[in-house]
Amino acid sequence: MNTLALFNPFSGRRLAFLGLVWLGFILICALAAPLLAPFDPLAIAPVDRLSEPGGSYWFGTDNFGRDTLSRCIYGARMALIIGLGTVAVSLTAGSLIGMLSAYFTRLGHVLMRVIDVLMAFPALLLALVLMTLLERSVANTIIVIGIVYTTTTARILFGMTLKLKNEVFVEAAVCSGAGHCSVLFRHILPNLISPLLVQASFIFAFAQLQAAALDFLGLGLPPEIPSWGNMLSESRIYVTRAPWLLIFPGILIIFSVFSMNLVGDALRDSIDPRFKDDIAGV
Amino acid sequence: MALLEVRNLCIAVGSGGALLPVVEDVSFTVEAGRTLGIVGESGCGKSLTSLAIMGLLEGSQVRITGGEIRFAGRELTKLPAAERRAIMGDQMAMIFQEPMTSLNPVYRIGDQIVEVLRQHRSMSRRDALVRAAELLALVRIPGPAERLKSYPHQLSGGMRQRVMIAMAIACDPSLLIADEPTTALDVTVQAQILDLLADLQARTGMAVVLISHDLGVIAETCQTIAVMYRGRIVESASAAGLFAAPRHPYTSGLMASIPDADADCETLPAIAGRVPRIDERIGGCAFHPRCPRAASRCAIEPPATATYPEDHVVLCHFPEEAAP
Amino acid sequence: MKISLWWKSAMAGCAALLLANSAWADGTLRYATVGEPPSLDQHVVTSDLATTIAHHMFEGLYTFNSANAPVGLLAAGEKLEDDGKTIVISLRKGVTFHNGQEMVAEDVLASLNRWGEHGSRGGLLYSNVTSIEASGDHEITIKLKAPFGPWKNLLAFINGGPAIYPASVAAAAGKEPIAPEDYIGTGPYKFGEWKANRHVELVRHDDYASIEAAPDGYAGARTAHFDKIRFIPVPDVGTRVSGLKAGDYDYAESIPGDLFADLDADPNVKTILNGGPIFGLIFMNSKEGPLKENFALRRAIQAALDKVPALQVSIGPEKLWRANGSFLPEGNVWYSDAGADNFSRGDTDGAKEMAAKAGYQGEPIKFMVSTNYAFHYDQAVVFTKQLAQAGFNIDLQVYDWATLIKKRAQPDQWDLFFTHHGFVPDPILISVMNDNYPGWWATAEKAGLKAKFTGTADEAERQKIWSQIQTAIYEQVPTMKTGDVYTYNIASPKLSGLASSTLIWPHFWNVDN
Amino acid sequence: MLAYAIKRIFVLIPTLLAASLLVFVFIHLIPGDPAAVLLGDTATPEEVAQLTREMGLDKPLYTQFVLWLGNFLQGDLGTSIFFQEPVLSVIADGAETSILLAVMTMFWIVIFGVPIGVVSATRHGTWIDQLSSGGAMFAASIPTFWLGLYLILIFSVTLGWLPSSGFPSLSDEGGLTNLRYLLLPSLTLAAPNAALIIRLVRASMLDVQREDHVRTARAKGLHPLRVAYAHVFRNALIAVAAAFGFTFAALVSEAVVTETVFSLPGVGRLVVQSILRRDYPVIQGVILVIVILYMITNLLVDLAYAWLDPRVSLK
Repeated sequence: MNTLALFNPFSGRRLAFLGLVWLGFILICALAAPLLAPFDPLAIAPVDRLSEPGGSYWFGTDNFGRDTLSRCIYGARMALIIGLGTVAVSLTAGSLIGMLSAYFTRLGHVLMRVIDVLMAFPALLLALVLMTLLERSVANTIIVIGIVYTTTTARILFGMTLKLKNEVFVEAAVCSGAGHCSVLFRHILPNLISPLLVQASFIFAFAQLQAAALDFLGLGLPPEIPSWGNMLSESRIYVTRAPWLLIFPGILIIFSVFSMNLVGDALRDSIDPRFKDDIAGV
Repeated sequence: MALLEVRNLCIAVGSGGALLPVVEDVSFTVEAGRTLGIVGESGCGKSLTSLAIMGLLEGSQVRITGGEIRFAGRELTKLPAAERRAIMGDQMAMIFQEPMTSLNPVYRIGDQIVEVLRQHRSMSRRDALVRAAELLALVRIPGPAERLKSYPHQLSGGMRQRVMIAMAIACDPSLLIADEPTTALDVTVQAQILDLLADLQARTGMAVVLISHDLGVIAETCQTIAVMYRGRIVESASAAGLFAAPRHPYTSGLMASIPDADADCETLPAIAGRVPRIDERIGGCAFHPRCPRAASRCAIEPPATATYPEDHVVLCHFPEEAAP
Repeated sequence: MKISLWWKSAMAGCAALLLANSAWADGTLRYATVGEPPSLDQHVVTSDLATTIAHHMFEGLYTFNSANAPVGLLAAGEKLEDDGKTIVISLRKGVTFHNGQEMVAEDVLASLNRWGEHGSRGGLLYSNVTSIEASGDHEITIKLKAPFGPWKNLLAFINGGPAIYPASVAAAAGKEPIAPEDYIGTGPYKFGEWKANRHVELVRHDDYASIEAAPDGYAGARTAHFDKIRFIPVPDVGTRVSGLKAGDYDYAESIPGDLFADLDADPNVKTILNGGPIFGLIFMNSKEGPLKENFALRRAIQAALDKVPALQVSIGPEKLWRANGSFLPEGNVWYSDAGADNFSRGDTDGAKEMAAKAGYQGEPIKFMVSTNYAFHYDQAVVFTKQLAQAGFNIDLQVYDWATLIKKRAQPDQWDLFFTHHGFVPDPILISVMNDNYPGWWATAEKAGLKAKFTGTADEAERQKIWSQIQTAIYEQVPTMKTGDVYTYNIASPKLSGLASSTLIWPHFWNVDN
Repeated sequence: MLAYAIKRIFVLIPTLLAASLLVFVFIHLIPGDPAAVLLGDTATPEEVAQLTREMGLDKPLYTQFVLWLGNFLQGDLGTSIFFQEPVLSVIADGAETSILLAVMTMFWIVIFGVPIGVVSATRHGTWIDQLSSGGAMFAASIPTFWLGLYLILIFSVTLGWLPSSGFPSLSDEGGLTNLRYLLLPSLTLAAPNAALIIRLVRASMLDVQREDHVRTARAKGLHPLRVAYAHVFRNALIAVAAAFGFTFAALVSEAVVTETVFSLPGVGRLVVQSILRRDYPVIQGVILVIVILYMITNLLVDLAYAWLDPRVSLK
């Protein structure tokens, strides 16, 4: 496939294209954080605490005297890790469960019941209980949010695989003696790649909000990690005293989630119409 | 005066700022009580023409760019929307190709018939229901009173098309437009529906515009026939005249495509080539790439109309002069 | 269409709600608390929040005046006999409980006995008591094994202290906290209702028998001006601040230091400093792990810490903290600088050397801290950095408070943990003096000093011994004080009668709006 | 329909059992000791151990589960460790706030979400459509607590129009006017969810608009508003009804954050506080109640489906 084809959904969608540009900018921040950040995001400078934006601190400093700009840049890295991690966990687990359930009917009966039970738990509550159970860490946050979105992904993949299972090309593959693995992963899965990509973009976006909510409730990433959610959570008392501590990370979260949603929306319009209704998005 | 008179109708679809003509210079008349058949392959503009007459193009990407549509002496294209709506469903009604999807799945069919009755006639709901049952009886639906309570999904395709017809004739229209009314149905049901339409027409004296890609269907029911190709009427004549002596090569091709029950040939001498896309530009005569008799002139110069006796009109550089 | 109707009704609804004036009766004081107390039973619960609420309802025999000296409240006076081994306390007459009964010696006896047996701090006194009896309708006689210095402070300290309940309540209650319907005391307010998750409400006790003396600290006359006091849990500190500013609360507790300057300058907010500072404590594990009995290593850790940046970072304005090594604040009778030159050395190189000498080879040291208290976490972050610079391998483990207090009871789970301590009038009440408190400091030196400390009633002598104990704490380092923090509360300027500072817990008798 | 509902409820029981087992196991795996939290900082290990025994928390997990399940089947969710009150009454106290908050939020979602979605669909492709669907997506991208903080700052602290936090019961002084305490929280909670509904209403109306039966309706000569309302919107409602069900369930969960920001005495904040206090019976109770609520919502959505769409038959 032509790589340029990936950009087709963005022709004529100026806003979605801007979203793509913003995400590219965030990606650069994340990858080149040590080069871009003017300060160590963890360096404490009690003398400079709560400095206003300006001078050598473009975005001001927090109550530890840590540079907000540097923390925002490193926060991009954390956003990327959380987003990609959640996508990896939920798509891998979700598509495996969904595809196997649709393909092996009996197994599916059991697995989808389990998914039903999990789906009965409200997402944030499930995440809360799981987070209290585990320790606060990056990996655990990713796993917990991943589990939440595994259920929805499994549901979606279940439906889509069922649709494909009865297609001619699948029957042809079965008739020609292809094994279960081959049918599932070489014939069915390739057809689901583009809807999965769309689903991934929405999960990426929602994972940011979920992680921020967990950080806010004090049950997300460890507090010493510079993430946008932690920055907001720690600084909420400074809403009038040091507003820059809430405004900069807040804008970063909002714009990144918004961009990711725009991109997902644009991608969705370009996928196989059979699957369009399966993916909810925003 | 003719009931419906279409003069030089032009329709274009707006795509990306530019207007793309899809129906050009179409003219025909329909007398009260008579049946006009419009025939052509899909995409030739016959359905758009019918929607334009009905007034259903509004709000879509497609619009009328020229010409006039006179109905019972009124120029429809210039009427305000409200007056236009007063005609729709009342003096002029339409049935569609897909009986499966043309009824709203969430309402009982009784309610759907009542809706049109109450829109145009000041009737109580109760009276309207009585009338709806009569209409169902008229379209030969058994047990009409009970059927009123049915939902569309509980009926077969043929039944649903009957309901559509009942809805269309509810207000005694003087013109019924039937856009491929039988295409989606079984052959046996097709015949019943055509039969029903003819019967109703005889009873009520309404005029019918029947649109189809199937010359066979047209041949059975119409007094006059217009053949459309790529947005233009390429030939029009009385049914007898047309079948006796098709003069446009496209018409001949269509006729040759009618399966003949007596012939035992395996293949149909269908028209060569494919229907061109609407955004393809074709100079000269639009049919020349597929025309067996095309000459170099056809690719350059658009043909002019040639008129033969008995209002037989042909749009071709080399019309067939006599019956083969 | 219908939409316009929806809009109209929505707008009308909004307008109605906006225009509705604050429907609150002026007679209610609304107090935004940090959370909900586990119980208001003063005998068994030591939560500061519980006392803030409960000391409006329950009273002890003594209380503290503004100089933190114990003075009579339900006690009219006392006589010491037998070299201080017999204490005869006479009770005030005409004091009625909220249930209408008069308070008599029998009630006091039952309350003291329950406190002595089950109360959080009762054991301290009762381990020295040989007998206690009602020697008259309004007289109690306590006989001690030996003269016991802190008796009056212990009786006056209502937090985990001997509140006086009716005999029927005190006798029926065992170890379990008494139920809200049995909250019957003698205070100016009585129990109204406790709606879980919503509020605790006190209502004025109209038959309150007040002392006729000028108010002085908690002592003196108490007049209830409000019809009701409502303690509303508002765990989010930002919400407490904006709620007070917006007029939804009249008083809000535990406000972050960084907001002090702004709030102090805000004419719509009154700031009230807490007179008794709280202080952070980092306990060391004396039972297990690398720090067990390795006093040299402990001193190395102590030497590495510079408390000033931690206080700056966690509290902010200098007015609100003191890098003070004495366990009790300056101006207090227990103030002592013994050993305090080791309080905040911040000597990275010296610490490195000391650690090497103590045989430290980079073993991981587990440091537990909770995020439930922002200043714990903030200070711990600074200390972890300082210790790392001095070559210590600190494993900072961040938990929520519930997990931390479960883990700290297990000696194999930790080496250091962070907590804080409220102001106490007598050093014997400081947690490190309790051998069973996690950390389990129970060396022979401590035992000897502690016995001497409680064995005398001579204040000057006791103060001298306390200095020696403090020196021992800086030598053996069972815990490290991180500095005094003066917390503050905020109030609506409409409230009159509030002092510019509180002793320990805010009180709302003699306050009006 | 009633028979179907009853049958569905029976089918729910195994799911509910599985869910309750899951909750029970999860919650008891959480480190932290309720007895220690309850007794406070000065408690000795012996006291903690004794209280643990008294509360039955030292028994094997399966015994605790069986006991708890037995009580649960009798409608007894146990006693709150922290409040020493029946869990059911603790939850009932919080339910007033949570239900009112959810209802008020749904009100905003309907008031804002549906009309804007309808206008967006009927003006498909115009700047109104782009503004409202883009705006909706933007609203859904704002973290709720961030939005809440600023709403408090603007409308309570600066303008002084609305109370910032808390919610006195409707039975308290002030009566119905106490609802204004829920205005900001419900708007905060409604923002992302209304956005979802806007986009959903718009998308399903556009889908329906393309359907043949809408053309039939127009051919009847009906007024465009009548077509939009009785034919397009009515049919689009089928897809929207499902979303309303899920939105309502999501609200209860998302309310955790909103109730914390606005310090509302609701079930959401109760659950967070109970997790911090390790008040197992309350956590279990709340989660189970919410799970049951979710299942009932699902059932109601299915019934609504059948009611809205005659093609759906209840089996």
